[in-house]
Amino acid sequence: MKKQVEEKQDVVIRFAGDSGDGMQLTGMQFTTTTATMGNDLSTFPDYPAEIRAPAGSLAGVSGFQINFSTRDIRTPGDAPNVLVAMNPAALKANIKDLEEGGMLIVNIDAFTDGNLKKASYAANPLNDGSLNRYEVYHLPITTLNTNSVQGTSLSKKEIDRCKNFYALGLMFWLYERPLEITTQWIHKKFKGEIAAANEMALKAGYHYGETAELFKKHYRVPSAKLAPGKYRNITGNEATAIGFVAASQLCGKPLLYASYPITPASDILHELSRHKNFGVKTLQMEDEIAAAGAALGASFSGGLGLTGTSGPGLALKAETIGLAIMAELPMVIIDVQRGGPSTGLPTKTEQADLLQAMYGRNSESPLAIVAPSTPSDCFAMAIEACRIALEYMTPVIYLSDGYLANGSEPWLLPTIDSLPKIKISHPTDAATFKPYLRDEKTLARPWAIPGTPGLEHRIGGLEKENITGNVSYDPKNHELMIHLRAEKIARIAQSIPDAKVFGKEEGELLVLGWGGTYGAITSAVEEMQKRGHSVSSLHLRYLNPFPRNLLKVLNSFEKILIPELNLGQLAFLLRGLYSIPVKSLTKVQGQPFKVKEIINGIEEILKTRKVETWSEKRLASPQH
Amino acid sequence: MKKQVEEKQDVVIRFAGDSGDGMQLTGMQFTTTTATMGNDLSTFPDYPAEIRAPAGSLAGVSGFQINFSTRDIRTPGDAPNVLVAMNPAALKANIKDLEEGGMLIVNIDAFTDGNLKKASYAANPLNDGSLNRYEVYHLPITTLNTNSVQGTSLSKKEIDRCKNFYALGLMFWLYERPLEITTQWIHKKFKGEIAAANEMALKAGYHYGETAELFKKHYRVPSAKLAPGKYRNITGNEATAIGFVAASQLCGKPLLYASYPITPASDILHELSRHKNFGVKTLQMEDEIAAAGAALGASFSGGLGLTGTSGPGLALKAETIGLAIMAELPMVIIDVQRGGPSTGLPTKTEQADLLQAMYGRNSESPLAIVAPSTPSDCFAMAIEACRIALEYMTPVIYLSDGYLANGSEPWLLPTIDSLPKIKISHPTDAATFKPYLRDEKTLARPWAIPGTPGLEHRIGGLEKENITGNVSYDPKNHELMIHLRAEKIARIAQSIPDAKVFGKEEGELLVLGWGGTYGAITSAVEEMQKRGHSVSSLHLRYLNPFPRNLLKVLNSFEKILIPELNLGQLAFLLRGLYSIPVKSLTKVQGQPFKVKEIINGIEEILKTRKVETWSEKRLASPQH
Amino acid sequence: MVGETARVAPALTRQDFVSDQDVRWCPGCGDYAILAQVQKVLPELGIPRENFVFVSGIGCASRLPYYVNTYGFHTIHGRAPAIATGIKSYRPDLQVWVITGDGDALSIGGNHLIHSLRRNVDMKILLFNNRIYGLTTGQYSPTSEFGKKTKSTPFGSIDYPLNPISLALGAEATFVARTIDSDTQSLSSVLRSAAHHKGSAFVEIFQNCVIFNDDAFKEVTDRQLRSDNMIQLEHGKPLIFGKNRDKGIRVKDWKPEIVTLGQNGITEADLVVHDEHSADPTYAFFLSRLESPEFPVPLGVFRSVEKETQDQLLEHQIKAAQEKMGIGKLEALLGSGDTWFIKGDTK
Amino acid sequence: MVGETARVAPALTRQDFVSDQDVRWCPGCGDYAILAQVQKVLPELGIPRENFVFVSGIGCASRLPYYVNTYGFHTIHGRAPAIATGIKSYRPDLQVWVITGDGDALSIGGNHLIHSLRRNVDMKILLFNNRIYGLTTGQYSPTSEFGKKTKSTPFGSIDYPLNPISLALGAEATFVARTIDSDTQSLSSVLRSAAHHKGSAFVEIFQNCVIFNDDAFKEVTDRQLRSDNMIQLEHGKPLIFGKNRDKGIRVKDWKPEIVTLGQNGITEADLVVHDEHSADPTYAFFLSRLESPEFPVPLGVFRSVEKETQDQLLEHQIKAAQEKMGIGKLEALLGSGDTWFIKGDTK
Ligand SMILES: Cc1ncc(C[n+]2csc(CCOP(=O)(O)OP(=O)(O)O)c2C)c(N)n1
Ligand SMILES: Cc1ncc(C[n+]2csc(CCOP(=O)(O)OP(=O)(O)O)c2C)c(N)n1
Ligand code: SF4
Ligand code: SF4
Ligand SMILES: [Mg+2]
Ligand SMILES: [Mg+2]
Repeated sequence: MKKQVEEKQDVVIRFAGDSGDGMQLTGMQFTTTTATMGNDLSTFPDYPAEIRAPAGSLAGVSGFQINFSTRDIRTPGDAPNVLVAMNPAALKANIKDLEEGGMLIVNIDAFTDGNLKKASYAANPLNDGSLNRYEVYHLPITTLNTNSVQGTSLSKKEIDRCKNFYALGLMFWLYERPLEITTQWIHKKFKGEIAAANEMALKAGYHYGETAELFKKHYRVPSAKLAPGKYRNITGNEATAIGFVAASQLCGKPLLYASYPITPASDILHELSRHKNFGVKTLQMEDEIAAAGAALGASFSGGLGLTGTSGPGLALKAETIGLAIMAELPMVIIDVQRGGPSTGLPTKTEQADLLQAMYGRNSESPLAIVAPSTPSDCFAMAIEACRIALEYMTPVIYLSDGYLANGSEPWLLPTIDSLPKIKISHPTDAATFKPYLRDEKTLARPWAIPGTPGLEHRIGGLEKENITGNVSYDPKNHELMIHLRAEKIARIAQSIPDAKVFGKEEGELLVLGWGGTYGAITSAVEEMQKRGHSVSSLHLRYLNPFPRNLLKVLNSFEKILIPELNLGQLAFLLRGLYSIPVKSLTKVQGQPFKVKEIINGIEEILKTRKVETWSEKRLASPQH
Repeated sequence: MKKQVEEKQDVVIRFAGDSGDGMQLTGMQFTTTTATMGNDLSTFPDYPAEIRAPAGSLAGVSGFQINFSTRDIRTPGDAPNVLVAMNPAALKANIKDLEEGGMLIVNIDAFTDGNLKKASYAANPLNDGSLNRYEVYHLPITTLNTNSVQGTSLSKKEIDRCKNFYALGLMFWLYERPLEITTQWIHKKFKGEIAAANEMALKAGYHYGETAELFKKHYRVPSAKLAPGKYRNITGNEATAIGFVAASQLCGKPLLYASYPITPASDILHELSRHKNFGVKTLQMEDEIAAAGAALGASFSGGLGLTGTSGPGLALKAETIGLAIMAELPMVIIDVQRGGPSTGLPTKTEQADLLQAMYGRNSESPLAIVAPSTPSDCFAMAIEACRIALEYMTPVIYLSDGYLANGSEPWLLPTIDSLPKIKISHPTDAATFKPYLRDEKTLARPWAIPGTPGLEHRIGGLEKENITGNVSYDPKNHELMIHLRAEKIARIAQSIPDAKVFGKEEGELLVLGWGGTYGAITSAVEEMQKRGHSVSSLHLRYLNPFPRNLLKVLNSFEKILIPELNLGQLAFLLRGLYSIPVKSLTKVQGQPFKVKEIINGIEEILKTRKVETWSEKRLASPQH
Repeated sequence: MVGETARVAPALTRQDFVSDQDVRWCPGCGDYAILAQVQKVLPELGIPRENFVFVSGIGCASRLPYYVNTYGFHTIHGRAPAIATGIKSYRPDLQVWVITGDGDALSIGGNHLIHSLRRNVDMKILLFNNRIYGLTTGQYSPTSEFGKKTKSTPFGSIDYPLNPISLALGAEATFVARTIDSDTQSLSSVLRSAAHHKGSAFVEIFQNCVIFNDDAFKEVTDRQLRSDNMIQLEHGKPLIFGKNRDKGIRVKDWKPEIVTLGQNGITEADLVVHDEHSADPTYAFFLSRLESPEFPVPLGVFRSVEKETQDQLLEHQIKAAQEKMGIGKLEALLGSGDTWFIKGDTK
Repeated sequence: MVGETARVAPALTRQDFVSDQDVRWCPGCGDYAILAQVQKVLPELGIPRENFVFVSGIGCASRLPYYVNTYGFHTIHGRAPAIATGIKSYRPDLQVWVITGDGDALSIGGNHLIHSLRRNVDMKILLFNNRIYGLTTGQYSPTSEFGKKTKSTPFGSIDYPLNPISLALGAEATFVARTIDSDTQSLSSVLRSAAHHKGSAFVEIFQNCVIFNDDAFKEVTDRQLRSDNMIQLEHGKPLIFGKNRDKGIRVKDWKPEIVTLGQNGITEADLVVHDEHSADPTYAFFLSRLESPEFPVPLGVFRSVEKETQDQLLEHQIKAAQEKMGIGKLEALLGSGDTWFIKGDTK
């Protein structure tokens, strides 16, 4: 019996289960297949801080959400249309997000008394009517999976581990996706009976959908109208790593990446350490300070020195970054932001390190800051970070976040020719060389590297005499150098593109964002534009210095709304710089913005009269 | 022959010589005697980063300036009236500061060809007419000193080392000061022949002034009209240390000070480690991170945990401070600011760590910041820092600077009764105890300390569940806690005094300052008020949160000028908070403001029309 | 403040040390066994429960304090020894335990570790050595073997590992021991010795990470292999091992040698005799160099010597100062140094 | 990149290594003597001047790079070994020297020190040990003796000192030596050995701080006392010392013993024979425990063994990867993983 097919524009599915249930893997497999089918997509993995919290516990729930579409999309979706819940804890933790009337597929085998208790369910939600608002499918997935894996000598535990493939197979059927990519992957990843069992489970799930009475119809999400070309699906961390390799190739210098593992930045280290054949040197150092030091050492010796971490690690690198500023050496520091303060919510996303990046060092220590806006933009901004560091002889902080790092989207591969060129020169002439004699345009100092005869010189963290670079405690020289360092960073603006407004270039409201909120903001603004409001948006990828046209753009709008996953850090920076009133829309929950939340914020501000001053709680406002 | 006596209101003397010449000691002795004579005074030691750079070199020049007066004074003086130069390098480095027509006493014995060369003098300035604008006294101090030290078996080198006492004796005569205090000190500090020789030199210098033809008159600076009471002369670092001991006594808790030596903060460690009989525990830890950790450990276990450092060390402590914020434990972090960035100018002063103190940690990590304004105010603010930490269960950063730390002034000893009370309570009732159940007024959480039966509990750096303090990754709880932590810091404003305006409470210009610039700002504003301008000043000792009346005061003036020894950090903070236009007056030379420089800044802004926006270079303004 | 054991402790049981938090390690993780033994040993010590403090850094191991119903502080990565130093310095009456991992203690926290050891800060340091970074999902650690392939070393590690025992001895540790998660008897006995040691007690615990480094210690945990691959150290006893207890360690020219008792006239008298109280750490250092596969791995107490502890020294110094100078009076402190009076009507 | 010594070096002299900066140490400081010997040894190595890099932390000692006319980096307190690791990893062709003090290397920088040693990063580490913090004007350091009165310990230090040699050995150092500022011959010979060692070479140099810790090493610098208080280590030679070279070191039950040759039938054959190449570091550790006043202080090379260096291992891994996978092509990297094409007119 051929079942009915319904066409949909976009679908948001969330897979949720125990940390041991393989939900991340399931989600990723669904993503790969969906990507190659030509849908636009966006994903959001969300996993706990524990490796594997007690089976069945709320703390152990791991989720993976994918939004795929026949249209251009920018976020993993606000509310899932479909929730696959592998156990009671997964149901409990996720059901509140499922859209009204959404499809809920539950593995009823996992709804034992023990598991219900672990999930703090007083009564079994499957029977108490609490799920009436959804289209619920009660599936004994564990049993179905066991039945499907036949003729193997695998243990019950091993067989049970295949059940995520069973669920995946079912979802493939439900959304008309082919099995080949995943079957190939299974055989690359697993061997022998395990591989066979996983494949059996996958196919059985698919056929269950096709044959069982339960599902009346399935769905088709036609491919999207994407720009033509070669695509791959990419996460932010992958794109970051590959971007650095690209930068290294573009400037003709091997890269050295020194790091100390920390979630959610570790994958950059993992990815880069696989590319030794690009001459990439990776060092896992004893701590973040050493990692920053090793990167700076590489820079001193003429290399592309990079170091990566998350917020707490950035704090530890502060003193070394200060040295890089004084020594005026190129270096990129990656901060994949996560929830804080302190250890905070280590696997969750946040944008709260902007002010740390700006000011988290002793004294006046300006540096450049860039921030990618989407997973694939990580590639472009990684190259930009290196370009700025090398052209301006300065440390650059690259602010990614957990959402970008782990989220993925299809990426139209750029041609090598389209990538920016990065020119570097090293002085060799002893007669004219002075360590701090600057380039007139960029104010960069010359980068004389060890091994160059006649250019032997000494630098360090003490204040430098202008031009010679000798140690100097002269008051006027100090002041000059303080200004020169600031001016050099300011001049970077010469080399960065103007910020582009999405929508009209003037109007009532500008929604200004940075980093991983791009998708949510743009979708929200697009929606408001459709509804006829005078709303535009601007997304900053360069945070210090800002694009040259920023103030002009800001002045072209009556009101400015700044949504951020912090208590208003960019807003604060803009007020501090321009004394202009801007309004913050903040969310600090370890979760990305939903489009709806931004729409609400926009509606709110459109209703409000323009105000001269908004003071923010984050600054410990003393008015009470 | 009794010489003529001339009365003066105030005199600024600078002693300058080689690092080995004992200029700091000489200056301090002059200060002690002057203080006990009842003059108001202010001192400014300025020494090189090297322990003892090559004898005679410019890098090795050490200076000590004292301003003493019959009036109330607030700064060590802009330009010395008298310069004592012990060698050519000292002359070279200091002569530009001497007032036109000022008195210059030089040790001509040191003006050898070798020394002139080391000081980069092409010709001997004593003969080339370049000193014609001054009242120069050519004294063979080395010879005079040698002649005066008789009948000893000391080596030539040992005898030469007395010559600073010879110069001091002369200055004592010149300004009518008694010798007793210094002779007593000499005998406490030195033994046998050395003591005798130093005393002989001191007296000989004194008698030389009295008898030699050279000096026609000497000067009297009558004692000042100071408030009655018991006084001592005190440096900022001493006052800080004593303030902490006082706080410990006031709250009834021994203090633990954990530190790692760093200029200019080390003296606090030195001073505190002498007070073991107050139960003071000092730990010199392996680094700044460990020092912050040990202080926090002491706080966790129920103590008054303090740690002190300078800017680079503050950067290292950032991660631990973040933990203190999450754990909500009381702790005071002293930052005696110095010139940066990086190692910078380690023995010079600067105010450039304000933004680091505010934002130098990952994520949203608010804490309280206080800053003393004069050496003796360090005492009061040290107590305040502890009070706030203990009452609000929060880390507090105490921002001193090199100028305050080493500078000194007479201090009217407070009575013990006049000191604030610090009340602490520790819960003991297991039935009602919840680790994060807050005080309604302060939002402080209860401080249950180890050793209390039944209150065993666990805290840490992961996000806390409201009330229970259990680990929580719940999105809404996280947001709540982020706001609660911010709100708690904001509420500190309830407990701090309103800021007091110096001068009229409204007018054309408010000069707003913080930290060690107090003296220079107040003197400048007083001068401008005398000249009839509508200028007032306000000095902030609480930087986060600000006093409750700050915005009101700011709004009462047409223009606001903020002099800072940085590129405008307080100005930036105010704009960021209130979106109000303020103007910065910056100086980043490793040197304190001169009164004249602030007067110039005030005159400038009085001429200017009020502007809506001043954008500052420090922010890498992209307008070019 | 009174000494750790001064208050008469109520009779406590294992259950008293179980907190109300769900244990969140992976099923099968060696950490469970260690937790169980800790909870077993604590009530035996005669110390009131409220006088224990457990301090940890970050890592899977460092979650342990949440599960022990004492005062606990789960701090930041690598810094537990420094924070614990502050606690013990301020409150000598508390018994302080530090829980740490091989990354936490030896990588980022190496400096604090060696300095607390050399200062003989009175705390019990349990280093859960699983030779991997567990919590960050499987990078190599300072104790991972050379050439190990992990997420961060897909081509194999090029770092030579640290030997935690050698390092601790090089840092003047007064108590050094090693044990295994799965050997409950060795584990509880070593924990007990550590608890009773006055001073820094450093305990390396081989701990199995089932997820990222399963069976890393197979040669000493596997029932078949273990007796040939380990030596149980016993004070005053010769170094004998083997299924049949017929093998021993002899030393010649500083080099260890495995010999068989009864062969070539070898008797127990030829063997090295274990002396955990040797004042010179050289012997313990020698033991620490016995590494698999060439040699059996020593388990038990390598070294245990007495030395005044940091908190005692600090307290004594304070007492001495108070006796000499008198207990400090604030008024006297304020008025110290040269002071002078200004009268009401000075000109 | 070629090896350190590959380029044919011009004949260099001491003067080539003198920079144009004024030396800013106190008159009489031991640092001058060390600088002089460094400048003497460098030209002998046959390495082009531009291929040397001197890296230091912060402290009086750490000013040395300014005075040596090579590439130099005066970094931040304690971090020189980490920064030097980056330099050597990136540029194996450079010869890297790290200049550090007892505070810089052992206090704040202890962790980086032990990790670069265990990794066998090919650099020469000169630790100027004056047992005090010089630059910050006289606080005690990790090598200051117990009970020492300093600015920060007016009642005497309560920290037991670290033994730098024991610590380095505990951290798997491949080359460990000790020498004195004032003994130019020992100094230059040790520097030379260190320079020739392929791998981490750790050299402790007793250095006199005339201002804050004068004569700290009197027993081994004083012409009268020194021969009775030190042993000059020579590979293959027995441990003999004393003005009359009639005293020696014997070992019994791991414990060293001073004996007199010719007394009680003692001959050279009874003495410990120095073996700097002993694979097991136990012997060198034993030597490190010979401390004054009980024992003469050993000077010279304690240990020198060969082990592949970190930079070599890293380069080999890259070469191997390139041979196996081919030299990386950017286009291939971008297009790795699952890719798909979108045609111009997809629906
Ligand atoms: C400053 C900082 N750097 C890095 C991390 C990330 N991190 C958490 S635990 C850990 C290492 C865990 O390894 P180990 O100490 O061996 O403990 P295990 O998980 O194996 O028990 C790392 C690198 C962190 N939390 N903080
Ligand atoms: C992060 C940081 N902490 C502290 C200091 C201050 N400091 C400079 S040198 C030094 C110690 C110097 O002692 P040592 O390393 O023994 O060198 P020495 O001066 O004795 O040669 C200290 C604590 C600093 N510069 N940076
Ligand atoms: S990851 Fe390893 S060490 Fe961590 S809890 Fe799981 S099994 Fe234990
Ligand atoms: S303080 Fe000591 S170590 Fe520093 S330069 Fe002077 S004598 Fe040398
Ligand atoms: Mg581990
Ligand atoms: Mg030193």
